[in-house]
Amino acid sequence: MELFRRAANPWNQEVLIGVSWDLMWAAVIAGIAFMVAHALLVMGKTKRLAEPAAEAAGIPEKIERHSMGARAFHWLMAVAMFALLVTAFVPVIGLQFPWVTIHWVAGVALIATIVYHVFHSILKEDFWSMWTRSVDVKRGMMLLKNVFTRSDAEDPKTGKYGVDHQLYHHAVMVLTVAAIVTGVLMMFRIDTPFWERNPYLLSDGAWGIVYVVHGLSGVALITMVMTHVYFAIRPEKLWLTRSMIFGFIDRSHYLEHFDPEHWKVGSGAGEALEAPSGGALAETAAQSPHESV
Amino acid sequence: MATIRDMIAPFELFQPTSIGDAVALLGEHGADAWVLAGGLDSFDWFKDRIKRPGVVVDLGAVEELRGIRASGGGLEIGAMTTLTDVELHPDVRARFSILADAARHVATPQIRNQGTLGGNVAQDTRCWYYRSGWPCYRAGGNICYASAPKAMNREHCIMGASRCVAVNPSDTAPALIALDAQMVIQGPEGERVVEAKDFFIGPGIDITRMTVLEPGDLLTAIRIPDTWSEATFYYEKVRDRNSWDFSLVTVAAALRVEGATIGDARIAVNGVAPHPVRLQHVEAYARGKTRDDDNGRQAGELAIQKARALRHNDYKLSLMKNLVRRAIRGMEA
Amino acid sequence: MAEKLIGTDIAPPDLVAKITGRAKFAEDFRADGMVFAKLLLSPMPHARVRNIDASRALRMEGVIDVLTAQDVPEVEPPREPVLSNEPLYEGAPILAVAAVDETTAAAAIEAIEVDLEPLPFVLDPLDSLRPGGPDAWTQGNVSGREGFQSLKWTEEDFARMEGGHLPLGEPLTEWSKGDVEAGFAEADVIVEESIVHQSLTHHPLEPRSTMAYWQNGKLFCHTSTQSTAVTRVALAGALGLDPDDVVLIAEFCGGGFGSKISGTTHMQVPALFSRKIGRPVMLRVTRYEESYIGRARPGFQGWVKMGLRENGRVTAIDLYIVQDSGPHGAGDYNTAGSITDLTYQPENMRFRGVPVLTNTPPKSAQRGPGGAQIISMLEPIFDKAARQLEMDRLEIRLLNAPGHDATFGPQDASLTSVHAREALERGAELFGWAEKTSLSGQRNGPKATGIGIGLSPFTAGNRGFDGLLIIRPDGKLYIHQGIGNLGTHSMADTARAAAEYLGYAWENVEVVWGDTSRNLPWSCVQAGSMTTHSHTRANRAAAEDAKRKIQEIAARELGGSPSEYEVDDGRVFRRGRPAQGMGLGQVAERAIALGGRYDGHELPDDINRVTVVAAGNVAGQGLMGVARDNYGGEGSIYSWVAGFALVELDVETGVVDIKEYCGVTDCGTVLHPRSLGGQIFGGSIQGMGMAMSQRWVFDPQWGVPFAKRLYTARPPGMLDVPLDLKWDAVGIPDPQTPVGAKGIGEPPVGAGAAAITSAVADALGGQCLCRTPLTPDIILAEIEGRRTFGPLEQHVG
Amino acid sequence: MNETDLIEIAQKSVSRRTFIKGVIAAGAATSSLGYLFRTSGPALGASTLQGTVGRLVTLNVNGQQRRVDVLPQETLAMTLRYKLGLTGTKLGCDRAECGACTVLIDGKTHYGCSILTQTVRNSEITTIEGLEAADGTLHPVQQAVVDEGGFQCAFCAPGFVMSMVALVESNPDPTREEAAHALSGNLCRCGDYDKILNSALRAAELTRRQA
Repeated sequence: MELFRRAANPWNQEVLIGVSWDLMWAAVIAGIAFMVAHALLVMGKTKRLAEPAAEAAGIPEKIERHSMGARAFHWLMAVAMFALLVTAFVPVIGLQFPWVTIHWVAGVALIATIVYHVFHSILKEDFWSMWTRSVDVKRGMMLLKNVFTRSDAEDPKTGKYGVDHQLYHHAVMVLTVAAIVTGVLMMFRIDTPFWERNPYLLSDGAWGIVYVVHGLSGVALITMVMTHVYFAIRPEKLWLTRSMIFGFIDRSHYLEHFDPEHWKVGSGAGEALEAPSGGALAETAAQSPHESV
Repeated sequence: MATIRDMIAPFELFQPTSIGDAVALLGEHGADAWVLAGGLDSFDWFKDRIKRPGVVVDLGAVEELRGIRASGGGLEIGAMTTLTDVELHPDVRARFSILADAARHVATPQIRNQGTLGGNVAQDTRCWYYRSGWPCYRAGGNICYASAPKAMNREHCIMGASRCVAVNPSDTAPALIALDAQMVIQGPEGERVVEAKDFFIGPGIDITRMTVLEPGDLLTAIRIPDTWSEATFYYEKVRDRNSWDFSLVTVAAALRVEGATIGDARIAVNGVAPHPVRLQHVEAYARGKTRDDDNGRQAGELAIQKARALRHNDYKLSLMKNLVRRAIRGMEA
Repeated sequence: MAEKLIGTDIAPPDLVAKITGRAKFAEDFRADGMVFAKLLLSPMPHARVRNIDASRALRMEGVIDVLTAQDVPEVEPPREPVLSNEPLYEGAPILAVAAVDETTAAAAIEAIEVDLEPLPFVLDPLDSLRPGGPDAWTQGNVSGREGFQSLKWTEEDFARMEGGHLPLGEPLTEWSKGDVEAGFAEADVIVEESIVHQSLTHHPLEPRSTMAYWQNGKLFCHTSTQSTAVTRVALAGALGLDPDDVVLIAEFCGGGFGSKISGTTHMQVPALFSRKIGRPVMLRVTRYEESYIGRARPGFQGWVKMGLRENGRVTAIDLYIVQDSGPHGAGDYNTAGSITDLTYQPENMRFRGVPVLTNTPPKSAQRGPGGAQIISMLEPIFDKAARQLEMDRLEIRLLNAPGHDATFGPQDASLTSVHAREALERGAELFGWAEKTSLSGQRNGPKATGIGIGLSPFTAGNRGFDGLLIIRPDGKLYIHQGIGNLGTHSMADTARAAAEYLGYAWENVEVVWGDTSRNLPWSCVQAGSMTTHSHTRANRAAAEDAKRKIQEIAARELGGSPSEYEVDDGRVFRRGRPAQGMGLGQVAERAIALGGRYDGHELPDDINRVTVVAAGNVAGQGLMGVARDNYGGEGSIYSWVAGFALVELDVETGVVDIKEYCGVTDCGTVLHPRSLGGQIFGGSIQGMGMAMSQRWVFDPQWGVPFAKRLYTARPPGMLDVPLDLKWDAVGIPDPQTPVGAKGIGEPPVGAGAAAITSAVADALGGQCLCRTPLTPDIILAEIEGRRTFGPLEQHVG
Repeated sequence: MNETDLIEIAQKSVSRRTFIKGVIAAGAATSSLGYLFRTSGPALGASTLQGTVGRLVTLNVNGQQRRVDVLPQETLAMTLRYKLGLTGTKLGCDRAECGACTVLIDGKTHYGCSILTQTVRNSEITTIEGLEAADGTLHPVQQAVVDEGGFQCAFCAPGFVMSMVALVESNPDPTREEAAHALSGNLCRCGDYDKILNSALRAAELTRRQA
């Protein structure tokens, strides 16, 4: 399988012009393989419900997991991402339509949502909940152990986002940023309202890298999106998916899956939410030793 | 690998004698097969060694693809009918003279004796960056050399561009659009009929093709309905040389004129976009107007509303404007 | 009295061969075991070859060998090497491959890996003159007597370019006469313009193909060349051979127009390759390759200032020309200076010029080199001055055209004869100038009519070459010609000078030409319109020598003194007593019997070595006439053409339709009227192509040219030129040459081009575009006032 | 030994390779045969799949049947010049632009450089060499050119002459303008168009007289 597409430039020098579209199929296959593997591993695994914990006291019936803003961002981003992937890859498989404009407009929309997300998550949300700490990693390992040993042991409780969520987020972040940066450069090779076309903005070699990076992040995002959707529709995760629609999870899920120490809600919640992120970190750090006992 | 632009690289040649065999062969060899009509566009590609099909399907021996016959009040012209035969055919001259006129404007007598109507509408663009074998968008690459800030693009497009700014070079295409012609296509899934104006596609839809013809498809005939039979026609091709030259801008118009008033109109322009453009908004404007210079000017301005010049082809705006103006007004002011 | 030959229409002797397919051009020859060479061209406008890997190609079946820069003679830069490891333009040949057939050779080229290091390149001379601008050669951008230098102008110089004015930085050459500033001070009207004349390819219809092989140490070369005797010497020189070891066969040449004067650089490829591999080698040059290595006319970016008195007399001309010299140089710009001085006879004149080396296909003389460009640029500017003075454009030309006492150029050269005014007057009459002036600028719907004049001189002769002829016992006259045969018919027409002088009927004359093994005398290059003048003289000299010998033999045989004998109709006889005479066949036999100088065993000591060898080979075969042209003469030899054109310009499309053209020449005595007409029209039509359509176009990013196809280079076809063509000749003999004939090849080009540029400006109401070619886009942009190119931008349109 | 004999050798020979050797050994008289293309593709004469072309064809050139080995991608001009020794047909551009290679195929003008020999197997091909009568009498068009002293370098002449033949046969009494249009597919770089048109009109006149 060819990894890259090459061509001879007008001076007959070989230049990279992009990734081989075989990689698109590789990405799809990888996605499917992951889903199948995971489905088999977790098949028939019955989960014991944890007894209502004593701490239940003072925990509201419904707990806000995703603010309106966060949800709006997520779904707008999702729309943009789907538009980008469809316009990018459907023509490759032979279904022709005028995709270029939709593609770059969706790209610009994606950038807008991400800019919003960055500020919103830093200023309004609990930024640090996405921060991967050693404890998150430990819990991640336990989770993996459970999955692979198909053990019935209770999955470890996590902060607002488990390490699996966090790593997924980081990976998508990296890929998306790569695709965006290269995509913006590529907009110099087409007609947009923003600037004059200039295909010679970069050297042939640099353009080659730009196209390859854009292509690689593009195909990788196919796999990421596939797995994301897969989890979103798995029965045991639907409550999470719902929370991305309605914003709330109910107390039982909270108590079952989350460690109140690390995702404070109810009485402590306000404080946790309003506390400057620095404070939040200090707090969690202070707790970690006791945690590891 | 060094480059040389001489000698045709070897290929396997098939000379089917029926449309069925031809379509079968195309199906069998898919993208590796090249359809050879008159060959005047193909041989450039072959001799420049830029396109190297493994299999060439020469339609020369398929008799059913030749000839002009009456059909439903209009005419059906076999795709392999030579441009000379189109130009000289009495019915074409008497009823659809704009098509004879267009055919006469193609290249040279030798080329018209061999070049076919099907080949003329299906020919590839003449963008010299693309024709130089450079890896541009149209060639499957990721760049348009012709739209660079200092590129040499006097012969490129002023509208309808999408990444690629090449233009369609066909002289007969605008005439066929003006005549509401229909293209009959034989494909793997059988026959389909496409309106001339939809037969030509822009790079937005598929940057590697000029028409809806996909690998495996065969353009078998072109039908001219009687709609515009003996209408008032206007055809003008502006070029640098009066023989063997492609159009800078070409206008083709079919008008129904009562007295001095335009009843209905079809106006198509080529050389301004990646595909021949039918100017429906200008047609709408022209309906019910008298054929005079004022309306001509208006129509011209309307025609170039959406046009945008590249570095070296600003003149095409004036040219398109003036040619549309003439189509409405007539040659004399 | 035998028929008059000079001034009559006689179809050239090779015409039937040409129209039956029997005429063999270089590419039509085959030799036993012949193989084919193909060229590998540089993909970059300037590069250095790091490495060549031909191993894969050499392993291919049918591939014989590779010829690289190491295998060809070294030349002194900036001269052009046959193959190069530092290609200086896109398309420069790097190596050649030989294979048993062309398909294999082409595949072999593709199998070769050439590792190239790109180097800085420049396409537009002005870019190279900018401070810090790129140089075409690593050694510099201009090459003068002191070798290379990197000539740069200052930012201040370039500041003028804002207003579309040519920067007038430091020139490489400069000359002046009188005081140009004083001249402008005296002027009542001053016109000043910056001009752009494009570069354009010669595109002779026959590409420069060559086939060569070696036998017993002799090189046999079938090539396409304008000249013969000179080409053989040039080829021998290039390969370091004794000319006697080179047999050059070039009976036919499919056009040259200055691009094949003494053969071509790349005719050496088959010669060298054949020596290397020991097999005959054919290099079939393709049109694509021809457009690269086939030479082009240098482009000009210039500026001119012209001052005139109210009476219309030109008081001063200040001319500055920046020339696009290509990678190997060209001399057009200098010629342009002298031609300007000659044509307008300014009281004061200054010329400055810079020939800038560029990474564009090589330039060379093209029919009317320098003159054609400058005349086609200056005539419409001259018209502008006439308009401002409200003078008739014919009148102002008649007033300024040179008279017999005229001098011109840096050396104040004089002329053997000049009848430019007569040409203008006769042309005006033939064209109907007086009546047509009323049509000037007239509108008919969108069509505007314009009329124009172009007056164009060019060199038309040379002196001191040799004539060689033999009268054999069969009584026939064999005239040996070392000149070429590129379609001007001069190969046959100049022979008439000898035939008529000896009173021969044309059917008894055999012209021997085109194959140096057939013993051809030393002759001029067939260029610069020299041939007609030079070889009517040389052949006449040989004929006079022959006549003397005939008379002497007659006197010996029949008594009396030689001066009493006349020669006519194949006989020599005593004046007044026609019966007392003998046939020239007999005379030839006597000459052989007598030997010595009569049959060529003794030769004059002032003839060229080439002629000595040729004559030596045919000595003893009959009565030989052999002599050097010692007629001498004072001053330069120039011919003139006055061109008149009527065009219709469509102001809505920018399309120009040339309706009428007429050209009248002053080229002395007319040798062959129909051929002369062909030369006037042919040259003028090339001028029309120059004015209307032909050009080079380059992509500035990659330095790659695009006008590589005929339809992109746009030479004029039959429908691009007027059906209504007229010509005439003043027909006044040049007093300094026995036959009175001057050449004609070059001057019509400038006349044809200028008549069009002048007529187009007239149709635009006197608006001078001052650039060529005048394609619809450029004209329309001008009409709409929206130019889409820089004022001095080269290589557009 | 002529081409036909060679083809016989070829047919006997097992592979095209030995054929080529045979050609080169055969020497000057025939060396033009192998020039253009060394082989690839189906074996001599063997016609493979439905519709594929065979290599050994018979061409009707200037009234003669000429058997010749033709590759699928071979153009008529190449076959004429390099295999049939008919070098009167010139290659000026090899891109269907200049007209120097103009030949008549079933009476119509075509650019010999831009038509596959394989596509004219069943047509009558006329080249410049085929115009003269057996006794050497010039074709009216050729005679007209001589009368008018047409052409300069004449590299374009064979092509122009063929176009003129087609012209006078289709239109025995053309106007100067009609003649110009009929000859507009041929390029003359010497710009001798005026004499060429005179020749064309003269040719029409001679043809009318003959008729």
